[in-house]
Amino acid sequence: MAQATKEIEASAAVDEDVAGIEGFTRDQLHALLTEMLLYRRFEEKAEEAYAIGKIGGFCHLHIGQEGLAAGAIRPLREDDLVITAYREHTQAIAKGITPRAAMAELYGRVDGCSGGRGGSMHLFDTTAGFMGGHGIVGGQIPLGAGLGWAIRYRGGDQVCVCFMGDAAVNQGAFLESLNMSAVWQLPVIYVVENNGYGMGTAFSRVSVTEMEARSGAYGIPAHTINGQDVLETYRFFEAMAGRVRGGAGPQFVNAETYRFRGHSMSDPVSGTYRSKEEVESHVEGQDPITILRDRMMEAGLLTQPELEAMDAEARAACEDAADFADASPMPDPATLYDHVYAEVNAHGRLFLDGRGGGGNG
Amino acid sequence: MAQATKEIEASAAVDEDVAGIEGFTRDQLHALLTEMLLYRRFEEKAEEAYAIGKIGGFCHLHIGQEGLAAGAIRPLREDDLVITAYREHTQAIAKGITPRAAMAELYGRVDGCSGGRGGSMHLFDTTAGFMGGHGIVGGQIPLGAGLGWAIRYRGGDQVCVCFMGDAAVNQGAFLESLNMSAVWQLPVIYVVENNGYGMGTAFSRVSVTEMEARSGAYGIPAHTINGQDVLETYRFFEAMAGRVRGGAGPQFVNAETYRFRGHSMSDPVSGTYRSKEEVESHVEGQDPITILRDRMMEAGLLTQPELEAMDAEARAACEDAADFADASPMPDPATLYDHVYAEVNAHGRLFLDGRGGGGNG
Amino acid sequence: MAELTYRDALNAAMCQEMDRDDSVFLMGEEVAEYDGAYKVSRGMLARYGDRRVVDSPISELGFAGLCVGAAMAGLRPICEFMTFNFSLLALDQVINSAAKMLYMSNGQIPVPIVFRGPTGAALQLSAQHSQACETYYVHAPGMKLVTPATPADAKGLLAAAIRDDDPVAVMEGELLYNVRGEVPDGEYVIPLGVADLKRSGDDVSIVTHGKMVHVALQAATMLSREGIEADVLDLRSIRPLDVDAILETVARTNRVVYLEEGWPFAGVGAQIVSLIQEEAFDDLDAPVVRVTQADVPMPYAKNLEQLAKPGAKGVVDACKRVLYLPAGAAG
Amino acid sequence: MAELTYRDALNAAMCQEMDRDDSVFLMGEEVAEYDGAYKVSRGMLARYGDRRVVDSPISELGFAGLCVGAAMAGLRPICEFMTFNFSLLALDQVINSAAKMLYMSNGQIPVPIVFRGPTGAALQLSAQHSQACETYYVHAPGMKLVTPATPADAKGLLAAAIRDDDPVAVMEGELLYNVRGEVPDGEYVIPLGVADLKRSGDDVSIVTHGKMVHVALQAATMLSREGIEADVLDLRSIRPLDVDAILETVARTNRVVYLEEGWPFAGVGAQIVSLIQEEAFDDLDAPVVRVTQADVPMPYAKNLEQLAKPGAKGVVDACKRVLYLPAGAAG
Ligand SMILES: Cc1ncc(C[n+]2csc(CCOP(=O)(O)OP(=O)(O)O)c2C)c(N)n1
Ligand SMILES: Cc1ncc(C[n+]2csc(CCOP(=O)(O)OP(=O)(O)O)c2C)c(N)n1
Ligand SMILES: [Mg+2]
Ligand SMILES: [Mg+2]
Repeated sequence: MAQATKEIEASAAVDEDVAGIEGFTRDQLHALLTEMLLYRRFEEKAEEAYAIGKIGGFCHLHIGQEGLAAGAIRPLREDDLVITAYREHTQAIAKGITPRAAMAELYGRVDGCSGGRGGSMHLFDTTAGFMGGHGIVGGQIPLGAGLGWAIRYRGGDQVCVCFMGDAAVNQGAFLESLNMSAVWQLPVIYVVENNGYGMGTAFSRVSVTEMEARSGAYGIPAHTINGQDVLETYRFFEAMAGRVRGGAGPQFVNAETYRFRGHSMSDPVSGTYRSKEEVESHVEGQDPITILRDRMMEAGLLTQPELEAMDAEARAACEDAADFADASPMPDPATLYDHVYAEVNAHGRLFLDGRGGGGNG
Repeated sequence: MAQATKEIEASAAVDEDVAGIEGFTRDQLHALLTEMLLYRRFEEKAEEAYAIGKIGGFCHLHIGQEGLAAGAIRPLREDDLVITAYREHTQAIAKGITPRAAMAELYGRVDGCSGGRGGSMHLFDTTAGFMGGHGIVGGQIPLGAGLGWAIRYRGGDQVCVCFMGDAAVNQGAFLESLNMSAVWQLPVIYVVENNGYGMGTAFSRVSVTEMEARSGAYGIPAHTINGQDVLETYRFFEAMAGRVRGGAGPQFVNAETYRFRGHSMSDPVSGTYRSKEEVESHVEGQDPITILRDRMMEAGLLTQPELEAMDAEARAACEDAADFADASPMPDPATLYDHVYAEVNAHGRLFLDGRGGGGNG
Repeated sequence: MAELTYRDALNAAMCQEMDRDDSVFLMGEEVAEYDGAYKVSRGMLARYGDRRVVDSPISELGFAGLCVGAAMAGLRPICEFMTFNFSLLALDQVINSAAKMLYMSNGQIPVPIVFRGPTGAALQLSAQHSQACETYYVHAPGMKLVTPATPADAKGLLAAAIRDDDPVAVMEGELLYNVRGEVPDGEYVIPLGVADLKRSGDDVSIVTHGKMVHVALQAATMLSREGIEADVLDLRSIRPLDVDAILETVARTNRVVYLEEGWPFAGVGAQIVSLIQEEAFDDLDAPVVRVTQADVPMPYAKNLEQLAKPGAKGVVDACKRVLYLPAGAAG
Repeated sequence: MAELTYRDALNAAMCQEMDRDDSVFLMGEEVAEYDGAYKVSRGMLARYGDRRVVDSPISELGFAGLCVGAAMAGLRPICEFMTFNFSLLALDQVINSAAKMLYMSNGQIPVPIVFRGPTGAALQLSAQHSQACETYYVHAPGMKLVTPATPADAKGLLAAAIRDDDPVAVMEGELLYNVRGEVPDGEYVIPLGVADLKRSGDDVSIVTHGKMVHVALQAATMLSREGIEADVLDLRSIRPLDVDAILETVARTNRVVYLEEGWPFAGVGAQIVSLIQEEAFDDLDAPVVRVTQADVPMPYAKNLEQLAKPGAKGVVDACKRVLYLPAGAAG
């Protein structure tokens, strides 16, 4: 999956006059739609699996926000780095974690991308450049700056894309990280997935300014994009990654989007803090998948049977992922103490509960 | 001392045509000069006492920055609140702590305003509305917001002035506190004493933006003033305190100033991070006391003998403070465990070192 | 007496105190419009309005510090952390401002604040959302800490914490919120520093706190079936600490197991063991054994998580160990 | 062997490791242009340039987290806290990112970072600048902690910490920086987890770490004048912990005092006592006694501060107590 970027570039550009698709080839459009359908079906499958107890803990779905996973991550190189919060299943897949490895992680199984130790909030795959999956709101922001630091330190030309929710910009870590990134000109693109709410709290209740105002304090350019338009998003990130690779310094992206489900599995879709009408109007008018599909159909680049085939494939891939996850074993209890420490300790005791081993102590 | 504001208002305004003194009465000008001289002599006395081991620990002098203590605090009401960092001796005096109580605290004696428990960095006097004296850079910023919160909660019309150094704006606490203050419209004036350096680090090395840019992210108005001009500062704070009292919401003040001494007693005045020339040019051209003195003399409102008398009085007050401090006893060793907890504990043991008492445990 | 959930008991305590004292207010993430992430503050916004029940931004250091500042000015904030995991971000304000302020100011500035919320693990929340945070709060003099295990204790201890003039951490448990129990009607306050013997038996003492009280009771029942009768001493308050109650049970059974949810290294249990061996050395017929979380970050996988958490079986085994009985054998 | 200050020994360790590994860099407040607030990094900016020796803004949470991120990407940051007091602001990144990352990622992401700086009290720095922070760092599995007491240990342990693939806190002492001692020339690394018997004597064991080693040695000398010979066991590494060395001294003397700079409640000493009583119960002829800071925030006043700090006299008394000798009487 991490190779798709290259494939997309290989075919020729289409020039239809449907607004918004300029510059994309048919193959690219198909690839992006395919991706987003995969993300959607993955999340739906996760939702289903959660309902029957196959997945536990907190589980935050990205449904409605897939345009950002596809549009911001697919234009990246395989060796670029992505770090994010806990609503990250589709971002992980976008960066190259297979649906199987992601689903198995949600199931808490050994074949999960974090061996079942991390769960929904902590997907990791260093070979794919996916650096997690972090559960403390804002916790990934300094880490993202550090990934950018390491790139710059080694003289590399990768970029780091650091996602966060709109509520995370009220964490002090945001100030500290953006400021250091500006001072040291780190190659980091900070992206707010601005879905308007941190759990039940509308951004407007915890900020008197607009999101765009938040990065100027540190001299970091702010850009607002429509995250529901995967093509605008893709185009933006393709160009921006290039600019940052070229030394443009850190950037701040306010990506407007909307969450179609509750905050997590226990939060109803609507009711307390947002109305049914508000949600429905977004689901109807702002679905990134529908928007792209309609444009492609309008431009004659997608037929109903093609769409159905695509969707069937996405569903099949997610069924497969779930079957794979279900068949994957639970972690071996004997491994409970593995990976607490990287080094086999030659001296002294590392574990003090009288149960674990560790060294010769 | 906390009564001086009222006295100043009592006499009639002078109208000389020396630039900068418009609107101040002769008595006001004399009072401000007297104050600043007191601060300066206090700090010099502290410096002397430190050198002979009467004062220990860290000791951060405000020499060169007195215009801000006088100009920002003297226009306040007695029931207004001030909170600040560790470079606070003169601010404490400005708010109404006597030089005796301040000096005794520096000496670590029972008659100190914190009973000798706090020391130079932790002067407190709640009756004067001086809420400390805090040692963690940025730590006082959320506390200041909380003082403002309490004022608003009770429907009072006091204001809280929260001082911080320029380096403190890079603490996450700054973002979090200013944002909440804006959202809840708290009556807090945040003042950066912008002396250009956090220890040995020039602000320009840890920020790509100017100080004024830092509060806009939260929708808080920024104001830059010349902290070396005590009259401009006084006028500004008098007006601003009135506006905030009237509901103008939180404000951010970038007060430009300069530190004439090293960061603390162990830091040389110049050398590593700033040149001798830079320091000298400020001492010569930017001394808030000299600036006011010259204007008053030029306007014929101050004679040399008057100045000398004033200064002699300031010196005498500080000598007296030092004598008082020296004569004040060390805290009674039997009080070591006092004031760890407010309540006499009826049940259980509070202290676990097998030494302290506490309750019937 | 009414049967209430632990959640509603906490709610009742807050309402009881807010009714009698206007200086008490509640601030935290989602406490108002959402009725609390775990619905502990259900109905309170409607009842007290947004002056006293306040949704904060996700700014733990900031709003904890703001609450400390408000307490310095004489208010009595209840600062809710959605969970104590997130309060590591606020620890500087808890320790350096709340706990030390009274001392630094020579008694001028009490900080009558309550920090409350769930501590420890729920179900499969993984490493960053499952930490028991007692040690961070109890280490510093100036702080108090209570850990109610039952609905009645939740009401009485939270009320006492709110009335207390010192900073008090009240550590609850997500898995406790639905626990039901009899709760005294009307004004109800349990003084801090009084442990509660939740069960008595003379063979062995299980000393514990918080959520683990229920595990201890389960273990005691299992032991009882084998003819071993255990004391279950619920400390309820970790600081102040009811040393007399601890020494009493030790003197009676001479064998002690400390059970806690958190990690062992410098945990609460380490302190209790140290205290027991120093003050009741001659009463001990066996070393005190601790049962704790496995010394690993909490894993997500269901089986590993279960293995990492202290359970009744482990407590039973520990009790047998201090009784010098073979694990698994009858008493 | 050369005689170096503790400060220069730390400097030597950093240079030794930066010379052999380009992925090592130093970041912190004032570490570069100012040569370090306590001059530990003197000359390093000139030697390595501003790519590798980096002044940070006063943003503890941010730069600690940035260093953790850099470590996730394979660099080996040395993150200097001007003092560990300020690191409470960064604790979330230390615990939730550094300590838990390897486990959450199933071994994919080691975090080879060193957090270093002074811990504990210097002279009259008052409550917010005098805290010993060991407990906060050692409680969480995933962290390691060393506390060098001498220049040689400073060099060897810091070098080992930098080479270690796990997050290691290296806690120094402002009052140690000027201590002089012999330090091996050339490459010198002391493995983590090996305690050091700094003095031997069979009557009583003083177990301790960090700055307090010097107080313990002083106490041992005082005891020796009274005919009591003490072991002084310097743990050096708190996690991993050299349990064998502890059990060895306990088995030999049967009487133990734990001395530490920090507060007692859930301190390092509590853990050590708990361990000793569990694993060497029958070797103890008396309860282990702890000598710690008084359980109060550090007062500023000279006399109160002295009273609050653990001192040699208190250690001597504690040793006599475990020997059942009257305080003050000869052995
Ligand atoms: C420091 C911290 N505080 C609180 C929480 C609980 N929490 C989890 S998600 C969340 C809301 C975050 O909203 P946002 O950043 O907008 O991201 P979204 O969920 O909308 O993707 C909160 C409060 C947490 N995980 N970490
Ligand atoms: C959180 C924290 N980090 C570091 C320090 C050490 N320190 C004390 S003062 C200071 C510089 C602060 O500079 P600034 O805020 O500009 O105030 P100024 O000293 O110039 O008045 C530093 C780094 C501290 N006290 N607290
Ligand atoms: Mg959001
Ligand atoms: Mg400054």
